[in-house]
Formats: sequence, structure tokens, C-alpha cells
Amino acid sequence: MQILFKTSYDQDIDHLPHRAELLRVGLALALAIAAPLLVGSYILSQLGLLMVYAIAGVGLMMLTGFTGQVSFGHAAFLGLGAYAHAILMSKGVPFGLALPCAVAISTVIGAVLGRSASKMHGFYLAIATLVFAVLFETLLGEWEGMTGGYAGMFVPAFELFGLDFGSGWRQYYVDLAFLVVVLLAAANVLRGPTGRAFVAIRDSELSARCLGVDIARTKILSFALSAGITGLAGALLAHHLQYLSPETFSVMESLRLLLMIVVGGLGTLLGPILGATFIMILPLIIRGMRDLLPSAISEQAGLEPLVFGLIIVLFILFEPTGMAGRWTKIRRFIETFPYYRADSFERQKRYVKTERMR
Amino acid sequence: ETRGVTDDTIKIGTVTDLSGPLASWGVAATNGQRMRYEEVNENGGINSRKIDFIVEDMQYQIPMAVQAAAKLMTSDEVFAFVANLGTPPNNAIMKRTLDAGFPYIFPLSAGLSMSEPAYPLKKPYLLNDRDTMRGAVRYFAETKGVKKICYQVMANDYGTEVESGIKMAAETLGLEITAFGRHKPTETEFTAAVLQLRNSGCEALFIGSVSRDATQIYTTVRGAGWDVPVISSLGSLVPPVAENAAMEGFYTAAPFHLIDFEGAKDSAPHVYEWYQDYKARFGANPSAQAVIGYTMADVTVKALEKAGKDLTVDSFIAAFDSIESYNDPFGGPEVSFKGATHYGAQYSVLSQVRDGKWVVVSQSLPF
Amino acid sequence: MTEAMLQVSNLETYYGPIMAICGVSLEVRQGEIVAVLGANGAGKTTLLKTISGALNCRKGDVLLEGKAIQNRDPNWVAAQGLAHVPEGREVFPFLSVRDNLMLGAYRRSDGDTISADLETMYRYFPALKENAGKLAGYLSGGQQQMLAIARGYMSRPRLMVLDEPSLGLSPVLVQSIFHIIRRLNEEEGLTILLVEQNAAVALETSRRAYVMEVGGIVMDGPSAELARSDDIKEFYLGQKETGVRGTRRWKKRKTWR
Amino acid sequence: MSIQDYVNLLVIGLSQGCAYGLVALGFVLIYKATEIVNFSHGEFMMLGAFAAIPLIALFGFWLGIVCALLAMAVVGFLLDALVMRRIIGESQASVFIVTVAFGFIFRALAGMIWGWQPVPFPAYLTGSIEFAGFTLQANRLAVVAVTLVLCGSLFLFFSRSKLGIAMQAISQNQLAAYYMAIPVKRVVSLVWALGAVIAAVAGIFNAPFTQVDTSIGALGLKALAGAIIGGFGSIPGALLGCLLIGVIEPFADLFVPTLKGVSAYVIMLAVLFVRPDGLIAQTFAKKV
Amino acid sequence: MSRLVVENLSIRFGGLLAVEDVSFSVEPGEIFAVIGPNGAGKSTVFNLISRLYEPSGGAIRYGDADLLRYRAHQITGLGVARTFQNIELFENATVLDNLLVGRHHRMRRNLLREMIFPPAQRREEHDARLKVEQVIDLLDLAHLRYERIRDLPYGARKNVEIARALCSEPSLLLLDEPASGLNHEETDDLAFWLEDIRADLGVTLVMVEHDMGLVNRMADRVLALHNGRVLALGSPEEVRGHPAVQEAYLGGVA
Ligand SMILES: Nc1ncnc2c1ncn2[C@@H]1O[C@H](COP(=O)(O)OP(=O)(O)OP(=O)(O)O)[C@@H](O)[C@H]1O
Ligand SMILES: Nc1ncnc2c1ncn2[C@@H]1O[C@H](COP(=O)(O)OP(=O)(O)OP(=O)(O)O)[C@@H](O)[C@H]1O
Ligand SMILES: CC(C)C[C@H](N)C(=O)O
Ligand SMILES: [Mg+2]
Ligand SMILES: [Mg+2]
Repeated sequence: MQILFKTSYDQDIDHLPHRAELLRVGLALALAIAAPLLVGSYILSQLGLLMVYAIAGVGLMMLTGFTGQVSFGHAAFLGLGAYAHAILMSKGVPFGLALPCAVAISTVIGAVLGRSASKMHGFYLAIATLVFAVLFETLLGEWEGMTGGYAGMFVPAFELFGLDFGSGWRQYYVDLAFLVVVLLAAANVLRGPTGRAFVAIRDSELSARCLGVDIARTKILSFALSAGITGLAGALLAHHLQYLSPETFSVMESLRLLLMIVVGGLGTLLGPILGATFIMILPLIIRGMRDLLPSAISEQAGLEPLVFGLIIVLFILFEPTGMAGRWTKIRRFIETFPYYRADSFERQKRYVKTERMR
Repeated sequence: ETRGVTDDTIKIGTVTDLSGPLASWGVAATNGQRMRYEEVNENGGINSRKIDFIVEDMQYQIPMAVQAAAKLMTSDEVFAFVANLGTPPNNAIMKRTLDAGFPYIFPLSAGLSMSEPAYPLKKPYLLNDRDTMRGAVRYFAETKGVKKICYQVMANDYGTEVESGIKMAAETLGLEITAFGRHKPTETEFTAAVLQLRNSGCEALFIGSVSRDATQIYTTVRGAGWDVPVISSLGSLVPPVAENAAMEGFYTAAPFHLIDFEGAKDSAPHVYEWYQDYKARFGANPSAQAVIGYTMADVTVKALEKAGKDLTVDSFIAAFDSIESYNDPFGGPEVSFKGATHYGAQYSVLSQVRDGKWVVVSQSLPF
Repeated sequence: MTEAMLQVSNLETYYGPIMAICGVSLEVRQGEIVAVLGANGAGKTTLLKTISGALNCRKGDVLLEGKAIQNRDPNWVAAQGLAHVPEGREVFPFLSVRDNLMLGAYRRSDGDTISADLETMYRYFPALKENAGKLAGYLSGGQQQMLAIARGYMSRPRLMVLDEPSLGLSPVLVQSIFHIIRRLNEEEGLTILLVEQNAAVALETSRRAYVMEVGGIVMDGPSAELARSDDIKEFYLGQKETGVRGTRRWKKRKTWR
Repeated sequence: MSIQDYVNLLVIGLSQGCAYGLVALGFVLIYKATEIVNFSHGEFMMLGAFAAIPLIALFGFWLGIVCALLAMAVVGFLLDALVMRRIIGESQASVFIVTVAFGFIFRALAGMIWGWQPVPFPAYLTGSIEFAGFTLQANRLAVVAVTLVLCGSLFLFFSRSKLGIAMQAISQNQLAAYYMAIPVKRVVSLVWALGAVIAAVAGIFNAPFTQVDTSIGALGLKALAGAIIGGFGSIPGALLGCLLIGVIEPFADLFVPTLKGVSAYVIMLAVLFVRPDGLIAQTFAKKV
Repeated sequence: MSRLVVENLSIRFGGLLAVEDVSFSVEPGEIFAVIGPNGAGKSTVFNLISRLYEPSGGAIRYGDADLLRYRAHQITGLGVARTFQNIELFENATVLDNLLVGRHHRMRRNLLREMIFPPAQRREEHDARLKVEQVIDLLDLAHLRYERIRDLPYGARKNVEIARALCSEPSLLLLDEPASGLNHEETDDLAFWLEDIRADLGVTLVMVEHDMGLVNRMADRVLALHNGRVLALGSPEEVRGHPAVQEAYLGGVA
């Protein structure tokens, strides 16, 4: 059992105030850096993809997890980043310029959407974003001159100094570096006034307003930030996919992103990472189940979506705080050992109230 | 050392749809392929190598297709891809696969991009949608005297190719296109579209779609009391469409032929035997897609055999290109894999739903 | 008259790892008014919620007329004749005042007496009558409190549990609420358990009272007696001279702490 | 196109709007009583239609439909009793995700049981009505009738009946509803059962003109858009919104073909932009 | 310090004139109480001052500022803070975070800078924390610092709300029924705190309150409202003695 004392206000500001946390994160980072030595090229590219999704998850988390604005259409920003980046690159713009431009474009579009959405609430907003994504997908398909239409387009290779950064360990490090930067930036925002304003809006718009938070502006900021980060993920994703088509950024993809942060654990920054890990290994789980099941069932078409759906439902039923919540419990168990009580996370009865009043 | 080849196995990969909207294609074609490989393995393999057949389900979704291809390339390290399904998924994965030097055999799609541009490692099989549709339009103009046509196509690359074929044919034949429409793959409501097509005075309606929307368009057409021939491109040529009573009279033009297995009992006993064998293995009747899958695997096996014990990508491709007159086991037209176009089958067939079955109306549709 | 209407013994309720009340026992006899006093955070609300089934207890029993009611659904408990008027009003904001009141009578089917009761409530709280058609969410705080009390009465309970009924009511209404409570008790034999911060009125109205501190009961007895105790006088009735500003707050220590 | 054709389109649009409205009613029902948006509603519809086919073959048309509705009621009831009830109080996103996941499960199960291809629905009203030169299929008229009747009765149910008011109470303050001795769990499960029945009605009455396959639930999204335009939670509003989309859609398809299939969504965004709570707002600012 | 001036303020909700022609002014450093029967329009007046409602007529000025020209979120910037009758806290955040949000408008906000979090910003956070700690000390909240609001009892929430309002360093504090739900002892504490807040922090206080004991003890002047109109305005004694107030509000007590 360890007891943590606070000796300075700085500890409440620091990201990792305790040595144990510092150690854990350091270890994880060291492992991530050493990964190219430890795993084969396929797994490495999957790890890179995982990081890209984790970035996208952080983006969505800012909006949905912290500001409480549910988005069903974040694949649109992923697509926006990916297409903007790929189109710019195919027009000869170098990576170093195309990427910031892509991020800027999705940030701006995010801000514009955020502006129109700043008055919407709850699932109105969720549906509005969903519809936005559907329309965006249509736009990608119809704007053939730019996007290659429904036939899609190839993503130019990412070369720097004559070296291929679009695959292998170099790409992996690019992804990793961006993930670290994004996580740091997100954590920084969350410990500052704007991040607190996000959370304030999530819990009570009314009193946030009375404390001087400009609701519309803050929501726009949240949207813009979220869209920017997701757009960045999109640009990196483009190099993983190497081929873009409108349906890559369908509603299904938006749902996957949302699923990722819910399963990972809403309102945490660990959530997107755990969630991304989860959706990356989900297909493996499903395949594993397929091997275990009797062939009469396992050879049925539709098994994947079935298992996918079941896992989601079971997850939310039995671990509603997500994987990050589970992690907290495990950590608590270790820290308070041997005094941990299983019932300390037992929940009281809960009741809901209308969310139509705000 | 050749990638995907060991002393006793050859790994073959396929990226297909087992549970998405094209599952009725993917499942059957995969079964057909698997049957052929199992036969090979039961007979001791190819040059004493067994075939290790790895199937990846991509649910007709591009990101999953890209994932699946990456897995087959870098994790499983297959020797070649055979019969990857669907135009968009193929478009998404073909380039990187070819760049990485994998033979790309018989994508199960009739997209133009499957055959053009030509590339030594890329082996198309089906005649493309554009030319198939040109043939279909010509057929109706010449045998039914149709002068005014209209069309409704999916708003994706598949529909666009069908559309371009219709337009080309209309131009060369001097037909009038009275109206047209495009729809998203998810569209389910065609009332207004059909009304518009109908009011244009159209005499034959061509559609570029898969089975679901084809069914919806056709029933809307008939529900509106419009008695016009409706001709779809290959996507709808699956058994359930024929089994649907409301689809009576519906046409499909597709670059492959249909086999009447029950009818083959006496005329071609080995085909009937194959049919029984397939049913025993998979518990379902073989569809045209199963036949194609089997045929594609068969050609692949032939080329592998020809390449000999010393199997490399080069020897395989060389062997492939030397297959000159190939006759599939089902009595389809003879095809050659020699020459610049690398086309496999150069023909297409018009079929119609009659009494719950697909019936061939015309064995070839020259364009 | 001496039969126990409500008997709570050794109740323990947790919020996850936090124990909110520990080993609380109390008794409310048929036809009594019993008050529970206590500082904020003492666990009064928790106690009432556990009694009415809104929270689960981990240990202990709650008997309503001899029948165990702990850890059941609140609607089941309510159907046994217990009405809970919750802390913080909890009205149905999108329903009219009238519909709110009628929901109080959800389990009843005696149409005539319901409308008679409705009239009675309108008579007690004219503000409700004036606003009968208005959405409850638009009422002022005090009006909502009236609505919550009236709604509780509409179920014609045998035991009514009130959590700070005077919260946010004007002095004249506080008077009349307690007047009403007394009348209901006397005229209709309604048994009442009451949590109240306004100790003076509560002790005046009730027959017996309990005092809660940090999750447990620290004092109990007939209200009149309690009202004479020094601690109660000092901390709940404010009858002691207050000391010099600043020093006073530190000196304050209750004898039971 | 002639005036006649336009009128024809308008009539078809209205009837299609009613079809959307029928679907939307189920959404609104569940929302009104639980404040949950059931994203698997479209799949309920699909299940209902699928289930009806063999049952009709077995018991004849009307009895078959009744059986299908009962079966769906059981499904809805169980869904709440086994899952939805247990995730009360989770974040909105989680609840959304769960209902979406049900959509996946239902689609997969339906595909496994009934196959992935469209199947025809037994025709029940085959005639069509000629009126002033345009034709309207009888089954479209049936949809209009069913929608109007259901809409009216649900409206009355919610505004007049004790149970209807209790349902609204549950969605507004669950704990207080418990205190009123309303059997909340049972009522909510009942609502889900009813929602499933209404979905099945929508599926069955819409089936004759779309055929039945695993993806017909996609209709739900348009109905949702319609309901949102009207102001979610208002029954007449939902119908109004759906009629609006139904009518505008065919004309939009005609004049702006690029928007084919998505014009409903454009309308929705436009409406929300001006009125963030829909035409008949169902939310209000908290009084402090 | 500035004066709050309300002139001929009115608002109507549909047919109901909730506030009608209300005028009063609050002098700097004063404790000003608003009383009146339930539904008199007291909270509505607060809502009008904090710009949550748009008045149908009248003027509100604070110092030189015409409040009607500002929007709700700009009001804090003018030094006006408030609490709510029904408690509006950020339920899922800790007490500390709630209080820090109170400092929102006092802090530099620039998303890009916050992402980078330069040392200067750390200093700012530190300063904000020091301010918050002062308020925590003042209101005795130290033991609740890391508690989540949703786990707190009613009385503690009331205090946190006052603390949060104080964190914005207001010069005018509007308190809507600060003593409701507090027992005598706690009300006593509150009285001392309010006294401290006025004396040490120099904050003008306007409070809506039903606890006449507190009002009599604290208030310099009292405004009585009834049916949206001013019934009486004056010293606590005057207002208490006013027959109409007696009848409508006090019911013969006090
Ligand atoms: N939801 C909750 N989760 C965790 N702890 C809680 C929760 N609700 C209350 N508590 C804790 O339980 C204890 C008792 O709270 P309760 O609300 O019952 O007090 P109370 O006596 O009603 O106070 P008040 O007079 O302020 O209403 C408090 O210490 C509080 O911190
Ligand atoms: N947003 C609103 N819409 C409609 N009516 C309202 C609204 N806000 C307040 N009212 C009405 O205005 C009147 C005054 O309400 P207000 O909340 O100001 O009362 P109050 O004086 O604060 O009473 P209390 O002491 O009970 O809190 C009430 O009749 C209330 O119903
Ligand atoms: C096999 C074909 C039905 C595939 C179709 N061309 C497609 O859209 O991918
Ligand atoms: Mg309490
Ligand atoms: Mg008030």
C-alpha cells in the first residue's frame, strides 16, 4: 500500500505528480520507442495505425468526453484531413506543408460546424453531426474533379530526404511522435481555463455562462480543436491506407470512433489509447471466436457484426466506465492492497432526469 | 526462396466479402475456390506442395480491405492474391499489392481498372462492365427495335462504368437517352426516380446496381404499372433474385455464363458430379459465383503446375501467360491468357428471370 | 396508537466505498409526528431515501407496519402506503401542475375523492390553483416545494416522509405548512416522519425527535425534552448568546463530538 | 413534366411522408417515455417485417401480422428488461452506442435467419385507386390511414391517459416517478414493447413497396431526420417533419439530382440551423 | 465600488407579469435583502440582472455600465457574480475544479498558448490556485477540496456555490436563498461569512432570503416584492412593520 501526500499546488497542475505514474508512463513510452526492434513489420504497421486511431480518439474525446457534445460524424473530419492532405500532396505540396494545411482546413470546417452546432444539444447535435458526415461523404463522391469521386484516389508517397516515411519503422515513429505531441497538448488544454470551461459546459451550461464562459465560443473552440486533431489523424491515416474513397469515411467509421472512446472510457485521455487498442484487436478476438465456434455458426455470414454488437453491449453493461475505469480499479487494488474492498465500486441505485432542460 | 512458398505449401490469399452486401458473391466464390484447392490437396498437392488458402473478410468496406490485404502481405506472406472481390476494394488494394510484387490474379470485379492499365502481375478475368453493357444495349436496339433508352445507376465507380457503356452504345447506335438517374448504394426509395424515367417515354431501362437496389427498382417499375424491359448489369445475377416472384421478367447482362446443373445430369455428367460434390461440401447449391470461383482457382492451379517445382513469381507469371487455350470444366467458351490485354473471358451473356430461375436469353453480346 | 408504523433497525447505507449512515435505528409509531434533525451531511436524506427504497442498504431492516421494505423498488414501497416528499422538489418539469398532482394519485382509482383531495390541496396552496395549467418547471422555487408536498399528499399515504418541507418557503408558508402537517396528523391520523432544518418549528410540531450527526443517531427523545437540552438550544435553536466574531467559530464544539 | 406529374409527385410525397412518419412515431414514443433515442428502431422494423412473412404463410394475413406484432412486443420487452434497464444513468454516448449495437445484432441475426437478399412481402392490398388521372396504390393509402390513426391515438394517449402522463413523468424525473408508485420498470419495458410493435407495424406496412431485406432499417435515419425537424418528442411535430421531407424529397431529387437521397438531411440541417430545437420545440431553458 | 441601479424593470412570461416596474438601487458595501412571498419575482429579478432573461422594459446599471448591453457571460467581467436557488454546480467535477472555473474570466485564455502551457501559464495557474485557496480557507472547505460535487450533501453544495462565486472576485454578489437548507448553526456560520465577505473583501451583497432572522440581522436595507411589484423598501424594521408585508409574507411572525 502506498500513501500519496500532496506537498505543493504544483502537484495538482503537473500531469504526472507521482513517481509511480511517471514510471509507468516512462515505461510505456520506452516500450513504444523500442517496438520496431521487438515486433515484425505487420504488427508494427498495426501499432502505427493504432496510434493514428488513438489520435483521432483524443480528438473526439475533447468534444464528446470533455465538452459533452456527442458527435456521430467524426469520420467526416478524419476524411477531411485525409483528403485535404492527399490532394495537397498530389498537387506537389510537400508533406511538411500539406499536413499543417490539412489540419488547418479541418480545424476551420470544425469551427464552422461548431458555430452552427453551438445552439444544439444532446442527440440533436449527434444527428446533426451524423447528417453532416453523410453529406460530406456525398460531397466526396460527387466532387470528382478533386477527390476522384466514388472511385477514390491514391495517396502520394511520403518521402523526405529521399527516404520513405510512409511505411515501416519511419512511419511508425512519425505516428508515435504525433500521438505524444497530441496527448501532451490535450492534457495541457485540460489543465488550463479552456479545458475547465469544456468540462463546465458539459455539466451545466447555465452556470458556466454566469461564470463568464462564452458558451458559443467555447463550443466552437472545442469543435475546432477536436476537428483539428481528428484531421491530423486523418492525414496520417491516409498514408496507412494509401488509397482513399468516400466510403472509408462512412457512418460506420464514425461509430467506430465513438465506440472507441466509450469503450476506452469517457472523460479520460487514457481512454482513446485503450479504445484504439481495443478496436485494433477486436477483429482478432472475433476471428478467434470464429475458430472456437461450431462451424455451423462460425461459417455464417454476419458473424462479425453480430459479435461486434454483442461485445459492445456486454462491455457497456459490465464495464460502463470503460477500460480506463477498469484500469483505475486495478490500480486502486494495487495501491490499497491489502485493504481493497470489492464492494467499494459497487454502485447505488441510479435514476435519470430529463436532459431537455438546460 | 520465394515468399509464400515453402517445400510443402503455397499460400494463396483472397480478400472478399463474407458478411457484407456482396456476401452472396463472396461466400459462393470462396467456396468454389476452396473446393478446387481442397481437391488439389486431396490429390497430393501441386508438385507436392499443398495449398494453404487464407480468406479475409472485408465486408465490402475499404478500410477493412486495406487491413486485410496488409495482413495477407506482411503477416501471412502469401504467394499470390486470387479473386479479390468488388471494384472499390480492388481499386484500393491493387496498387500496393502490385508494387510489393504480388501476383494479382483474377480480381472478382468487372471494373475497367481491373484490366487497364495492363501490368504483368495483374490478371483480369471478366469482361468489363462498360463493354458488357454496350453489348446489352446493342442487343435490345437490334433485336427489340428499341430507340429510346434510359438508365438508373449507382453513384460509384461501378455505376459510372455501366453508365459510360450505355452512353457509348447509344452514341454509336444513334439511340436517344431520354432520362437517367443516379443513386447512392444505400438508397431504398425509387418512386420519384422511376416516375421520371417512365414519363420520359423510355423504351428500355438499364440499371447499374447490385441485387438489392435492382430488386427495389424493378418492383417499383412494375408497381407503377410500367411495362418496360429492365436490364441490369452483373451485380444482380445471384440466385435469390431469381427466386423472388416479383422479379419475373428481369434481365441481367453479365460476363459469365450460367449452368443448368440439373439439366447437365445427362449431357455433361462430370458437371453434375461437380454439382453434387459442391452440395455435399457446402450444403448449398452452387451459384454462378461458385462456378467462377472454382474456375479462377482452376486456372491458378494450372499455372502453378506449369511453373514447376522451382516456383517463383516470374516462373508463375511466365507459366500463366503461356496458357493459351483454356477450357473451364463447365463447358464455357475457350479463353486465352496470352497477349497484351490479359483478358480472360471476352464474352458476356444475357439472362432473364423466368419461373423463378435464371434463363440464358443470349449466349453472347457483341458490342 | 402504540403500534410501530415504521421501524428502522441498524441501518447501514453506502455510496460505493463511502459509508453514509451507520447503524441507525429509529421508530415511528402509528399517528405520530417524528422529526429528524441534523447538520448538513449528517445523512438525513440518505436515511429517508433508504427507507423509501431509493437507495439500497447494506445492513439492517426497515419495517413498515411489520413488513420488511428495505431494498425494494421505491414504487413498491410507495404502494405500501408510504409517500416520500423529496429534498429539492423533484417535480415533473414538463407536466402541468395539475398533471403533477394527479400523478400523486397514480395508484388511486376513486375519482370523486381524488378531485376532492385536489380541491383541498388547491385550498391549502392557492398558488397552485392559480398556476394549475402551467408547466411545473416554470414555477418559482417555493411554488415547486408546495407542489411537491401537495403531490405527496395526493397518494393518501399512511406514512408520509418529508425531507425539508420548508425549504425555500416564505415564513408565512412555513407556518401554514406545519399547520397543515399538524392538521393532517390530527384529523386524518396521518403518520409523519420529517427531516427539517428549522428546528424550532420541527420540535414544536413533532412529538418525538432524533438528532443525527455524521451518519448516526446521537440523541433522541420527546421533542419537548429535546428542546430543553443545551446542545439543541445552542446549535439548533440558536438560543445561546453568540460570542465574538472570529473566535467563536473555533470554540464551537458539540458535546457529543 | 406536366402539372399532372407534379401533382402526382406531391401525392406520392405525402404518402411517403406518412410512411416516414409511421417510423418516426416509434422513435418519439420511446423518446417521450425514456429520453432514449433508439437507434435500432429501424432494425426493429426490419425484424417485424421479416417475422411477419413466415407467420403470414402459417396463419394467414391478419392473424399472421398479429402474431408478428406480439413476437416483436416480446423482443422489445426483453430488450429493456435485459439490457436497457441496466444501463440507466450511463452517459448519453454510451446509451446511443448500445442501441446502435443492437442494430448490428439484429441485422446480423436477421441475415443469418432469413438470408441477405431482399424477399418479397405478401401483397395484401393490390389494387390502386385512379383519381383525377393519377394512380395511387391502395397499400400507400393504407400506410396513410395507419399513420394518421396511430398518430392521433398516441397523441391522445400521451396527453390524456394516466399511463401516458406517467410515461412522460418517468422520462422527466425517474426517481420522483418511483415515489409516485408508478411501476417504472414495468412501464418502461411496456414502452419498449409498444415501440417494437409500432416499429413492426411500420415495417409491415412499408414492406410491400420496398421488399424486405436486412438493410431496410436505413429508412429509420430519414424518419429520425423528420422527427427532429418537427421537434423530437412532439408527436404532431414528428408527423409534420416527416411530411415535409416526404414532399420535398421527390422534388429535390428532380431539381437537384446531386442531392439524390440526401435532400432530407439538407432540410434537416437547415431547419436545425434556424431552430436548434426543431419546429415545435420540446426543450426549454432551465428556470433558476 | 459601484452602485447597482434598477429602474422600472419589467418582464412578462406569456400572460404573466412576473416583474413589473421594479426600481431600487444598492449602495456600494451594502447588504441588501430581497424578500417576498413565493412567486413574487425575486429570482426573476436576479435572472434579469445576470442577463439570463431579456427584460420587456426598464434599465439595469452597475456603476457606469448599462448591463442590458452585455450578455450573460460578460456580466462576471463587470464584477457581478451570483448563486442559484436550486444549486447549479458542475456535478462531475471536484470542488477544486468548480472553484477554478470561477476564475475563468480572470485568466488569460488562448487555446494555442494553453496547448503549449508555457511557464508563465503555470505561474498563472498557481496564482489562480492561491486565490482559490483563500476562498477555501474563508469558507472552511479544505476538507472537501477533492470531493466530487455529486457526492456532497445539500448544505455543502450551497457553500461551494458561494465559494465559486467568490472566486471570480466580484464586487457585487447576488445570493439566491443562501440559508435555505441550513440549520441554525450553519446559518449562523453563514452570517459570519457574509459579514467577512463584506468587510474583508469589500463585496456588496444582494440576497434573496426567507430566513427573516438572517435578514434582520444582516441587511442594511430590505426590498419586499409581491406579485412582481415593489411592496416596500427600507430598513429591516420599516419593512417588517409594513402591514402589507406582514400580511402577504410574514403572516404575523417576526
Ligand atoms: N451520491 C453520493 N455519493 C457519495 N456520497 C454521498 C452521496 N450523497 C451523499 N453522500 C454523502 O453522504 C453523507 C450524507 O449525505 P446526506 O445527503 O444524506 O446528508 P443530509 O443530512 O441530508 O444533509 P443536508 O442537510 O445538507 O441535506 C454526506 O457526507 C455526503 O457526502
Ligand atoms: N421562465 C419562466 N417562464 C414562465 N414563468 C416564469 C418563468 N420564470 C418565472 N416565472 C414565473 O414568475 C413568477 C416569479 O417567479 P420567481 O422564480 O421569480 O419567484 P421567487 O420570488 O423567486 O419565488 P420563490 O421564493 O418561491 O423562489 C412565478 O409565478 C413563476 O411561475
Ligand atoms: C462483383 C461485382 C458485383 C462487384 C461490383 N462491380 C462492385 O461494385 O464492386
Ligand atoms: Mg438532505
Ligand atoms: Mg426564487
